Amino acid sequence: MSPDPKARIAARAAQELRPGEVVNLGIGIPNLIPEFLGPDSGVVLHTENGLLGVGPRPDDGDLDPDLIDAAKQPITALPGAAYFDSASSFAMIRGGHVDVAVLGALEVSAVGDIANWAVPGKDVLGVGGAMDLVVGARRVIVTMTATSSRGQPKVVAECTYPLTAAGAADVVVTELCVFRLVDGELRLTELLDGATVDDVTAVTTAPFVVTLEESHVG
Amino acid sequence: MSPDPKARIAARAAQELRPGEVVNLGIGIPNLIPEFLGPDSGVVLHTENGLLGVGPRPDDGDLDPDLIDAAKQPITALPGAAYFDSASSFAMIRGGHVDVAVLGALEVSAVGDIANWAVPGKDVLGVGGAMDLVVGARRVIVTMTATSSRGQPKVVAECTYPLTAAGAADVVVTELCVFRLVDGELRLTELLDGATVDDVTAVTTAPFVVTLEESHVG
Amino acid sequence: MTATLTTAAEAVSAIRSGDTVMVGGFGLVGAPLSLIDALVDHSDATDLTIVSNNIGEPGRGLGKLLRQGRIRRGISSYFTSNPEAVAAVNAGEIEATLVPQGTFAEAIRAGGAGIGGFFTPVGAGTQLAEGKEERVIDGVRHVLEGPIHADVALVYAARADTLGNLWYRRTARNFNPLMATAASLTIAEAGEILDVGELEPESVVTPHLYVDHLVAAA
Amino acid sequence: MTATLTTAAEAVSAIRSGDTVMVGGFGLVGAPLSLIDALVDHSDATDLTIVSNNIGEPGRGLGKLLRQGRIRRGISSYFTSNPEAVAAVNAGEIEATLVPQGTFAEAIRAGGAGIGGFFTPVGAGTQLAEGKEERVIDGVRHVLEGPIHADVALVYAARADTLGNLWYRRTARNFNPLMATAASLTIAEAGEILDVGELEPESVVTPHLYVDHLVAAA
Repeated sequence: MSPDPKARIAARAAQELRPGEVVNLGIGIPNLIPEFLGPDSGVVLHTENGLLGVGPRPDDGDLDPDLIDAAKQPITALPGAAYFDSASSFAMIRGGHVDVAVLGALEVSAVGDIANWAVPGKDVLGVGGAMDLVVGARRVIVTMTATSSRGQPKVVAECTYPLTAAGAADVVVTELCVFRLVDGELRLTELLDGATVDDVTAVTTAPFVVTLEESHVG
Repeated sequence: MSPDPKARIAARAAQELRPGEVVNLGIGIPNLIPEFLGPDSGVVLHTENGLLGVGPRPDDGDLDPDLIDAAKQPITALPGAAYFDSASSFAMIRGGHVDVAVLGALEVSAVGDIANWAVPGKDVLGVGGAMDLVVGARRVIVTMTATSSRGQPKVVAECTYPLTAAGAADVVVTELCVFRLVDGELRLTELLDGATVDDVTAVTTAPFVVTLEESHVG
Repeated sequence: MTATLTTAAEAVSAIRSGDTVMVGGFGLVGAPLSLIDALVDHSDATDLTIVSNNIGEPGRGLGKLLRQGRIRRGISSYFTSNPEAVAAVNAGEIEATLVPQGTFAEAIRAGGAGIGGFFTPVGAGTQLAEGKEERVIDGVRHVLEGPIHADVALVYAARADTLGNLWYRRTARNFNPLMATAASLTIAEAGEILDVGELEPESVVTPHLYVDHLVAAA
Repeated sequence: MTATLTTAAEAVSAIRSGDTVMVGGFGLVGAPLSLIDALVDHSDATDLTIVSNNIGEPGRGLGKLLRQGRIRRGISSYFTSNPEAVAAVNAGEIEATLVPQGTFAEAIRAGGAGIGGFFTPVGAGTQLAEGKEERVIDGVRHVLEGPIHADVALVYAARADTLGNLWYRRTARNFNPLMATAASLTIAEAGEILDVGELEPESVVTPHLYVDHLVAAA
């Protein structure tokens, strides 16, 4: 078990992805997911700046200035990749052709509202593709620590930060557990790494129901 | 002077096209225009089924089943041509990037309304790209005989046939004359092949003003 | 997802009676003739709504399906290229929805791109805009057009790779890349099926996430 | 029209104070850096509205123009990549219009394609939809977005031919092909300028009718 909660969240989120699925990974924790996908995962990565078929990070000697991901980091492209313009890329996202978006968030509410782009009172000058992704992707997985750096719960009854989209989250993975939004209901479906329901309740202000499916050894 | 009025109309219409212009040619008389464009005309032909840079008709031995124009006739492509899908092709047309559309019509009105796709009481089941072209092209040149096969005037006070678009024509070339729509006014600007103003008046029910610019020897 | 390789007969078995089926091609150029033949020979799905620029030609392409009486409705820009389709409409055997070709292409793109509707000046003030919402934007009359979706799209590409990436040749591209994006299930027929990595990533027109089943052209 | 070959300094002399200028690139990847430098060094046009996904980086790309105080307004999805742009907004020195990246791309495409406006679910119910017309379509809240046009577009392509056909490399494509369609005047900077016929017609992404001036990258 990794001592880094972010790596543990990424590892668990990676298990949500199925062979053949087209997946867009946001900045932060989602960007750690490729480390936990085996070479035969069959997962196909999409980056909204115009590439389907993102490969591993390049070696330093192999950097291509024309080949970056949406975090503006160097990447490679796998055989069978395709490049396209930004309108085509977002047509994929907005038209429901990207199977999964995995992204970080500031808050997720009991009904799946996501706030991940703006903090009131701070600069609200970057939204990027966040709104497009959470609205367009067929399945939205939020990866985030259970509490903020100041210890505030992030799975909340109602978002206090500006929304990215209403009712958009399908799965929330924290270092403690997995929540699923099913029929508008927030369900705790899995405890991670020895966490208890009480542990989750202590850092969650959203009401949720406990419907544990199985236990994973972390 | 060609004895065929349609060829004479095409020849005169060809003179309206300037080097570098992107031009879409409709079915019928417009399709005769390439014969009257010199090899150095600099006119670039667009066909809405997905090609910029239409070349001459191929020799019989040179037919390519994947290369046709919007009339579904075999064509060739010139060096520097580009292929694109139909939405991209109509984006060019509708976005005002095609300089000129030349097309036939059943009627043109005194204010430039064009009727060219449907005859009342007959099948109204094909419109193709006509409406897109007359609305989108920067300049619309109508080429048609002055009267119908039944001797009815085609430059009329008001269209009796279903409209393709309102106020869309810029130039009308018949075997008798050239009309231009300027500031919403229909102007007879040129007489062709020895025709007189009376000849034009006799087959035109639209009111027009006579502002002859110059005389062409046909 | 990535595409699965299958036969034409197996692929078209996904089409159910009452489905809306998009069929690529401009006339017969770029039409998925093997898939159409399989639909004609190996499926008894009927009561179909066909979205295609034309309804084939007499006894060719979709013209075969028409003769079988399996088309309930056509959405097209040009029924006229098949006189049997025109006759079937006039006899009340099939319902016809005529759409300007640019609007047809744009509406299919919108269907694939998650656009809820768009305003275009094309068709405003004409018979084809009757019953449609209008709005004046910047002084120009516009019509509101909705997206077009389908249950199944049948498309043709000259080349595919085994993932389902598609490349189109010359004017056989036309509506195919648009339709590939706009259906719940996309079946592609390819002239040549290449190994992964043999298509240049910049030259892929339809990335494989749009293609569900891939069939070799007969 | 076909493109004219010129120098960066000459090309950008077409930009006037008060103009809206689109600038391609995702961050600095695919940005037309020679044209931006020419605008910085050889033009005194000021009071500019810049349409670009980012406002460069500090002192790089559009960041140079920002430091000169020549930007009045930015329309972007992500100002945050240049902290100096954020500071300029917060100091009231430039006006910021923040748009979700997919809407940004789609609105530029719409500007080029003659679309008067489009409905998208992205942004509905969020702060970025405030003041925008909303409509529920098929049970989903949509926002009406207008097209984005510019006076001048500056784009970068790895390869051009002398007619002005453009080909983009890898993820340097991004917004460039969209912006090339959406301005009254398009200036393209190319890494390599090839003879006519050297680009494969199927691989041309921006056909030359969109390109007015062509400049070799410095």
